Amino acid sequence: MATSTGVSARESKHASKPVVDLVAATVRFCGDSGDGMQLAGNQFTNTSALAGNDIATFPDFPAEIRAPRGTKAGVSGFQIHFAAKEIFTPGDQVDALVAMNPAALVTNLGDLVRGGILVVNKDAFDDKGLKQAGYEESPLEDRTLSAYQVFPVEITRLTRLAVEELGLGVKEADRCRNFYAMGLVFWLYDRSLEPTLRYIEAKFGKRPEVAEANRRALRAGYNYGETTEAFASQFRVHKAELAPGTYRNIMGNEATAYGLITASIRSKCELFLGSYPITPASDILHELSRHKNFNVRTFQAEDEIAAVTAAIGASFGGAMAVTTSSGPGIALKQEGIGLAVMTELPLLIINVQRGGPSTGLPTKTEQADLLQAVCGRNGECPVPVIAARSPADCFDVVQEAWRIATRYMTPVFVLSDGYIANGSEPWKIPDVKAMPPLEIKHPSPLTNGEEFHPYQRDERLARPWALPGTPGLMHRIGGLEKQDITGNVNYEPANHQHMVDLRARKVANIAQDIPPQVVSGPPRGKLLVLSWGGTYGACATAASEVQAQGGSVAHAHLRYLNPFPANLGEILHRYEKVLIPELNRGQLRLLVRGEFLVDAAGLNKVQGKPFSVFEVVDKINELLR
Amino acid sequence: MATSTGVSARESKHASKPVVDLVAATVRFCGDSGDGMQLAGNQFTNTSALAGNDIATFPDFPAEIRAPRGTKAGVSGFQIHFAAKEIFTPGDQVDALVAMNPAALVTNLGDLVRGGILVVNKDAFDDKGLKQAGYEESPLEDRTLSAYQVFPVEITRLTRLAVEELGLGVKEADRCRNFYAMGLVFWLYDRSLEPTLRYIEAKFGKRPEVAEANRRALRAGYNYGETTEAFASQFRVHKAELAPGTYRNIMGNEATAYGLITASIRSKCELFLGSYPITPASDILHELSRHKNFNVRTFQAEDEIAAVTAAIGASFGGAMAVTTSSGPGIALKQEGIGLAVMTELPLLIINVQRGGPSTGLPTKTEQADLLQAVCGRNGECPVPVIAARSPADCFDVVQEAWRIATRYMTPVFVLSDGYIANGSEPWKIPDVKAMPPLEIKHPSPLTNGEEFHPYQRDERLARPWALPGTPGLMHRIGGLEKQDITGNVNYEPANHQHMVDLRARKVANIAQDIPPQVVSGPPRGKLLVLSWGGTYGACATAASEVQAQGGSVAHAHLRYLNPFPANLGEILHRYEKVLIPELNRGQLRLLVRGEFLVDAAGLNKVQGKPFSVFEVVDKINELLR
Amino acid sequence: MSTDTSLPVLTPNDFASDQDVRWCPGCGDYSILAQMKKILPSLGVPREKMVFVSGIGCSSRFPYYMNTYGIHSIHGRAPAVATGLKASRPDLTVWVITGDGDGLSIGGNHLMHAIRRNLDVNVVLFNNRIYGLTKGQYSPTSPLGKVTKSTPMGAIDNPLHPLSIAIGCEGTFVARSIDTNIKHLGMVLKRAAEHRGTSFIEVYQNCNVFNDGAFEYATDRETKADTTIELEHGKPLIFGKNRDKGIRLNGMNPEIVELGKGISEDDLLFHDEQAPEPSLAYLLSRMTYPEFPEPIGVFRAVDRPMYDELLNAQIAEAKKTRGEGDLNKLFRAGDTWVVE
Amino acid sequence: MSTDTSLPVLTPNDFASDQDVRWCPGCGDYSILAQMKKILPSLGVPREKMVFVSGIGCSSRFPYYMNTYGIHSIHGRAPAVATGLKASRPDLTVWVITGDGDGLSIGGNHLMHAIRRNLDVNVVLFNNRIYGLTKGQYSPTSPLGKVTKSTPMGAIDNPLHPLSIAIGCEGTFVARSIDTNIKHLGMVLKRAAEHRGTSFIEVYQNCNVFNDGAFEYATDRETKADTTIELEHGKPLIFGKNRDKGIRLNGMNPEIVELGKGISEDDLLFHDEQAPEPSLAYLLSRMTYPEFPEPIGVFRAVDRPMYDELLNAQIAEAKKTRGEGDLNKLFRAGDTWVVE
Ligand SMILES: Cc1ncc(C[n+]2csc(CCOP(=O)(O)OP(=O)(O)O)c2C)c(N)n1
Ligand SMILES: Cc1ncc(C[n+]2csc(CCOP(=O)(O)OP(=O)(O)O)c2C)c(N)n1
Ligand code: SF4
Ligand code: SF4
Ligand SMILES: [Mg+2]
Ligand SMILES: [Mg+2]
Repeated sequence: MATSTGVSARESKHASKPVVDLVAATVRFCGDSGDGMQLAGNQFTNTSALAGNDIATFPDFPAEIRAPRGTKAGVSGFQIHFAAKEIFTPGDQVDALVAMNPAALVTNLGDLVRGGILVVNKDAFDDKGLKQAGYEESPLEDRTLSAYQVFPVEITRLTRLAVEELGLGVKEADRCRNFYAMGLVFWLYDRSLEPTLRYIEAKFGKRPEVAEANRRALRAGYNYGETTEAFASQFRVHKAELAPGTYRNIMGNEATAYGLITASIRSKCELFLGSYPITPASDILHELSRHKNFNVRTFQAEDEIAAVTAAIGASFGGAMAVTTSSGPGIALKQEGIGLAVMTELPLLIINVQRGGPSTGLPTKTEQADLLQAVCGRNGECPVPVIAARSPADCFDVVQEAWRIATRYMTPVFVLSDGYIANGSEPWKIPDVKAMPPLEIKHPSPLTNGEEFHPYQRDERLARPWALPGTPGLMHRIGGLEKQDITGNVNYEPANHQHMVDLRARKVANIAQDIPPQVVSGPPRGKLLVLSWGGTYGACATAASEVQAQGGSVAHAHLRYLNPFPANLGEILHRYEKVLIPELNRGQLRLLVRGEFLVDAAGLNKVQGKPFSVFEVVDKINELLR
Repeated sequence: MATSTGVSARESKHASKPVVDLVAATVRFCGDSGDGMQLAGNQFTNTSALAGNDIATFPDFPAEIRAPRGTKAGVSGFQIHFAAKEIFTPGDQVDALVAMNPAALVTNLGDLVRGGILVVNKDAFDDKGLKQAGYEESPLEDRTLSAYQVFPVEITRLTRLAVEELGLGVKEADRCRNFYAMGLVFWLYDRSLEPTLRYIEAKFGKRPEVAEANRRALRAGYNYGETTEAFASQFRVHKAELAPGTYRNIMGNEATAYGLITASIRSKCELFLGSYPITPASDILHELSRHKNFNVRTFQAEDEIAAVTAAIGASFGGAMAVTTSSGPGIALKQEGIGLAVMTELPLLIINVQRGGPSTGLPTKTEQADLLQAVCGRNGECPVPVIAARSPADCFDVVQEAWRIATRYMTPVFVLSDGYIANGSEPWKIPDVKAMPPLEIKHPSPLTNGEEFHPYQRDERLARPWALPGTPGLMHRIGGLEKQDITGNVNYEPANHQHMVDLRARKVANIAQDIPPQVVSGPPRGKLLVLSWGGTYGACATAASEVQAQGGSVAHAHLRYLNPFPANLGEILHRYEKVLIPELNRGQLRLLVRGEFLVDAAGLNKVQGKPFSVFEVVDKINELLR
Repeated sequence: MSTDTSLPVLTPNDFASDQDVRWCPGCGDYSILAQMKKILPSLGVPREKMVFVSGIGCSSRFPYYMNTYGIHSIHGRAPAVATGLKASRPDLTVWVITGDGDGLSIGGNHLMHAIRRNLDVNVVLFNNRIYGLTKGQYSPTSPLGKVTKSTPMGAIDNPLHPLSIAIGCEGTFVARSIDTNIKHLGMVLKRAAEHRGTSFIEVYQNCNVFNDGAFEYATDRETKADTTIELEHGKPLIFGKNRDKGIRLNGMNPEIVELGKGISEDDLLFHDEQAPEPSLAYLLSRMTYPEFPEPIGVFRAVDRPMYDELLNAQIAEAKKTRGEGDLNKLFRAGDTWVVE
Repeated sequence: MSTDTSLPVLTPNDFASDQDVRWCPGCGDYSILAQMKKILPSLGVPREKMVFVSGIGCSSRFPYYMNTYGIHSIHGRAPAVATGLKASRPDLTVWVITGDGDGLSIGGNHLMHAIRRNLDVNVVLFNNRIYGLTKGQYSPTSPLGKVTKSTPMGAIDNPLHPLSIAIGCEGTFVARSIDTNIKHLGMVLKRAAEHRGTSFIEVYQNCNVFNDGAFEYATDRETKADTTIELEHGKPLIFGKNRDKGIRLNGMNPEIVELGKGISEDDLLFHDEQAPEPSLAYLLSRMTYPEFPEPIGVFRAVDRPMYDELLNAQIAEAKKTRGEGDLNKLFRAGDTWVVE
């Protein structure tokens, strides 16, 4: 292994303390939202990725922009699971927790493994801090933390000391505390400081005293681990065996944006995004708006209705039309999506799901918008639905969605969620040259006075995508029922039945054009775990853990939710039981039961949080018993 | 039987032609939308109702306001089924068809029974009229109509003649043609002219020459039947055996409006309607806006979103909040409905369904918004759903919906459809004094500084409906997840799970508070027909026809679609087969299969038209075979 | 006048689609359709480069009758549809057809934002002061007290003035005409088409079925010279059958004066459609019958940056400074590592 | 001053709810909250008669901090929620709290229609020229060229002027104040509360996290006397540290003049908030920094019929002419028949 960016050898060559090798570890940084915990997490992620680990991350933002300092509402966290093997989740429990204040400690301690490492910023445990966290007494002084290896470090004081010579104000000095904490954790897991030093240079290069302060804090934290007697040993997680290739770390929303740009290039169709900001989807808009040199047009609309209908206008004009939002915004788009169904125009609707109903829990994850996607419009209004399973998978899913949208002239729903949108994992950068084009045919001009039929169909029942500007193809479309072939407005009973059936058949037929469902584990047996979307990691890990213990369990993860893969019914009937774990009250379960009459059981959690592996394992074992 | 309004004996006492007694008959008037066919239909309906028949009507409007005269797009029709027995549908086939022009003939002839009576306005069958209808040759002159009893009447000429002396212009004279046609049909079915003469007086009394012209035309038509040799016999449909009481004819939207006003009075809660016009729901707004003396406040909002959110505001203030719309408008309201779910405020959402998807077929009927009602919002967002089965049933259903909404503090969906909204039937006027109050409790002031808990629950899990203006109950609600009991904003995982489950349980519990599902027909056996909404008439009639022929079929009609009645699962399992006829592609079927794992078959029609009885009968027989 | 030989000379009829026109006989929409077909050939834009976008309403059926590209979208959303289309296809000539309900009730926000963005589209609002398609409810332009199906005791909402709103949200081209004043209407449509930026035109349109005569004061041969006033750039505001009356400014208030009797044209208010600030246009938009003659013509026509142009300029600029997008570079922008 | 003994004398603190205020430290919202709490006791309305309705945004968290009734509704819809509430509960005092995104982007149409209906509610729009809650995208009031998360190359939409819009849609009370100008803000809030009809107030509000200093020109001690001008009814428009500058009307154009040097106060534009036509208010709403000092204060305050009042008057009228509703009569209004 070599790193393309030439990461140098580790800072401290001669570790004076014993090093314990681990297969995997999970670290979480938590503190006030002003404490820079997201930055710390990202740096640790990046460094671990560059060190060759497989990684999975889970950032957890507070709902408020900046809740009052030190309150529980203001706690921000970032968890990194890094491993010398393939992993799929950010980890159920935390091996090492860094808590920058009492509020962070009280809200995060529950996830720390017994015997785990706990680093706290001792300076923050003053009366005010304790009170804000609801502690009557300092947990550092009573027996609250007796089950853990506790390291109270005077992070504030030591950071100030480290940057003292630079003459910064107290506020600015304190802003370096996250680098101090990082340094310490970097030492603990035997990580290189190089990538972060490079980051500091790139980010703060223009303000040299700030850059220098961050550097000093980082090194001071590192050296604290190395030199004080508090820490007895270091840990090391070797690089994982990943498929050969060039890798980078990627977040879900970023992968979505990249996938969209890639689909645009592959299909030679300029990208138009109509969007209205909403958590946790906004970052797709932000990312795409930065890539105008790819002919990407982003339109921040006045609302979600304008966003989707502008996208429909762009689609009529021949653009690759996309709209992004989250639950409440998607609700507003449904009338517009109906128009896209009736006009049979390609369009991607990306829903980065969050906790609901209503405004719900904007910064939390959930899978409760599946039925909304499948059933949530007036009339018989079928729309294909596909879902991403991990941050990097977003890249592939949106391209697949665009393939379907253009081959079948239909809007397509893509479901992501807050968990994968903000989570990250290593992504093997694809070979751009090897990517096949996504071919789109637009009908040619008709100049001999021949009549153009906008609702004539090809073998896939797709109508032609005739572009304004093409002579002889002038036509009018709209939301009223269309006459077959001509596309004229038509209210005749038989035609309506025909068109309703045809639209349904067109979407149902997509089942023939997607890969058959694969199953990992025994091809038949006691239990099939059927999952979809962002719970992939937990379900796959749980199933393989139980398999490793000899349990007769298989796992199938659905990418296609409407239509289902053609072989799904057959697969379901090969198992005695079916378990559908979902972060909702059983939405896929309703669809699967209704379509296949299989008495599928559910594992349902609606807490704004992803599954832990053990929750799925426990349920599997219960059903296997 | 006596009529409260003192209808006099029939016009022509000594019928000179034989009179044939019938149990039931179906008549349809059709013509250009300017021809006054709806008026003719309404008059015939009213007269038949007053004559004591049971009736069911089906008006069919063109989509255009006034399509060019004489075109097929402009044809307007009105069908009346009247009987000496209880009937539930406007009739599959027409016994007597009046066609005012060729376009009306060509679009309506298919429904005329073989051997049926066909009256056409011969004067309209000129070259232009024929061409507009797509006839190459006049159907009056070739063999097109050989299967029917054809009566070509020069309605235009004879009407002009009848009113000649009054000195009206040709245009005005021609406006009396519908009265001429009515008179003829009144004679044919031995109906009294009195009610229509009264109508003319009330409506045109201020323009005596118009009133007189209409009277003359009416009588002329009647006398034409009596005196010309064309018609060999008259028909008579005796009065039906209806439960004792005072009756009137009522249309679905009217019944909805009356039901709402009644619920408002029964619950002592002033009615607030937030609505935006849309076909076929607008008439509820129109009707309610006429009854301000019942403290009814109607607000024509700027759009559907404002309509529903204004209703939510009114509900917060303690009003009986209602919003009405049709499919596309309902799609727009879903985000708002989610807010009502989260804030747990009572609200009725009335969807008069029409053909979809998208703008679809605005003037046609369909049942394709059931899944939208049950599943069409972001997050886990349960809303009770109930459906009306006939025009008069709308009166009861909205009151029941308001009972549920206030007992459970929840929005409730009421599904109607274009067919029952515009259709009519006799309605036994309820005894106002015997109506029980709908009791609503609002919490009392707290003046001793006690804390008020807006999300504290009663035994039905309903939270208190505390009204602004009440001292000591000040509280804030909104769309973010609420803490149990306090109602404060809360993002904690366990609380979210608790609240999601609680909202679901609250709605599920309604199953305990509604009548068990009844079945008509054998309590177990080969086939159960399970229907909902406006298809009641066709399904009930079909099932009883097959039962009469000895078929082992039972019929259950669902009023409650979410939650289902508690005994539904048990009922379903008592039959070998289940048939769910729907005017959609199987929406109830999906829900029933998903919940009860019953392999229900579907009879699905999506043609903008109701079922014919024979379609259901055929399907039943097919499944019984 | 010679035409480019590469473009066939089109006639109004070339712009008629094969669909039967289905408005009520006598509807004012017919006349607007006719004028549109009449002016389009003069724009020199081939039919296939034109798109008519509409919402829902009688007026919004318009695109079906045009032999161009067209979208009959959903209620109120035409300006948004047009925005997406025009932003991504600057080569097209885009018209938006809307009604007083479609454009000012459900679609008010989209209209407002389209106008402020100043995309190069032309919006024609058919104002019949009623909901036609849904058979006669009051609209945001119906006067106070108007009795309709939904207001049996009379409307109680203050009506909106479409032009005041368009001016209130930064409209760069704002005009008014009347269905029956066909020459004037043609002129206004043509000027709108030629304007760079969002053109907003209100057309008084008679709905002879549900609101017959709403604009009779402005269309009646006998009265129209006194009840309307034609705006002309740089010209004083004169009206009346004998052109003997004018509008003068008294502080911020317009007043009617009679010419002669010591008052000359120079004392009158002179129209300036190009005034950089829209205050004059706004003031004119407040002149309503019966107090004042209602101005028709172009209230405002100024040049401002256009959204579509700026957007495409940013695309060009991005390509210039950062090079045509390269996926490989994009994917490898941050830290990467190689597994062998 | 003596207070009605039946009403306990309230203090600002009585209006504080038990919830922690969770805006960012330094946010301008705090000051608006403080002023609101300060003026409410003086209205003589008991807390339980007040309802604060908001949409979604940082600003829209406002109701949680008030010990009154409140609805934190959904994005953009607060004016509609308030309309339903006020129309059915005329006895309540209803406030709408909204932001530049909530009120002018997604909610523009509801705002416009609430204003034109002239319900008796008070709308306060916190204009920070940015989307705060969603972490920094541009808003409809962000200036052209503004670089934000969603506009890395600068915004290309012409900004809206909230007051021009409010005036464009028939606003009867239109005012502006500034978060840090606490005395002025209190005065404006109080006057809004006292106005009968929809009061619309734009408050310049600093978002110190995502758009710090957006209004520095108007809040900086050094410059504010030159960059803002306080409107007072019946008074000439004078501004400047030494009150030596004024605004004069040149035709329809305002211009800055120096007092003295032959120009006296009488030559200046005099403010008339009660002008029946809103043209002056409109013109004032167009005066923007840096060309002009930006007016603060009450632009317009006129008496017009109110929707809620008219609605309830129709109810009363219907009862008077037709009698209190009687179900039996209603059901039997048409033809009926008896089956025995
Ligand atoms: C979402 C939605 N709401 C309501 C309607 C019903 N609707 C169709 S057109 C219309 C109003 C039309 O009025 P206007 O825009 O003035 O057009 P006109 O018919 O007068 O030309 C309404 C309310 C609809 N089609 N879609
Ligand atoms: C339907 C819907 N769309 C989008 C959002 C996301 N959202 C919440 S607040 C907001 C904008 C807030 O801006 P503004 O109104 O200016 O308030 P501020 O935070 O600046 O006070 C957006 C886009 C939402 N909650 N709901
Ligand atoms: S209803 Fe009115 S606006 Fe509509 S087509 Fe008829 S006349 Fe024209
Ligand atoms: S993000 Fe801005 S507007 Fe929102 S609370 Fe923070 S400072 Fe205030
Ligand atoms: Mg209209
Ligand atoms: Mg803002």
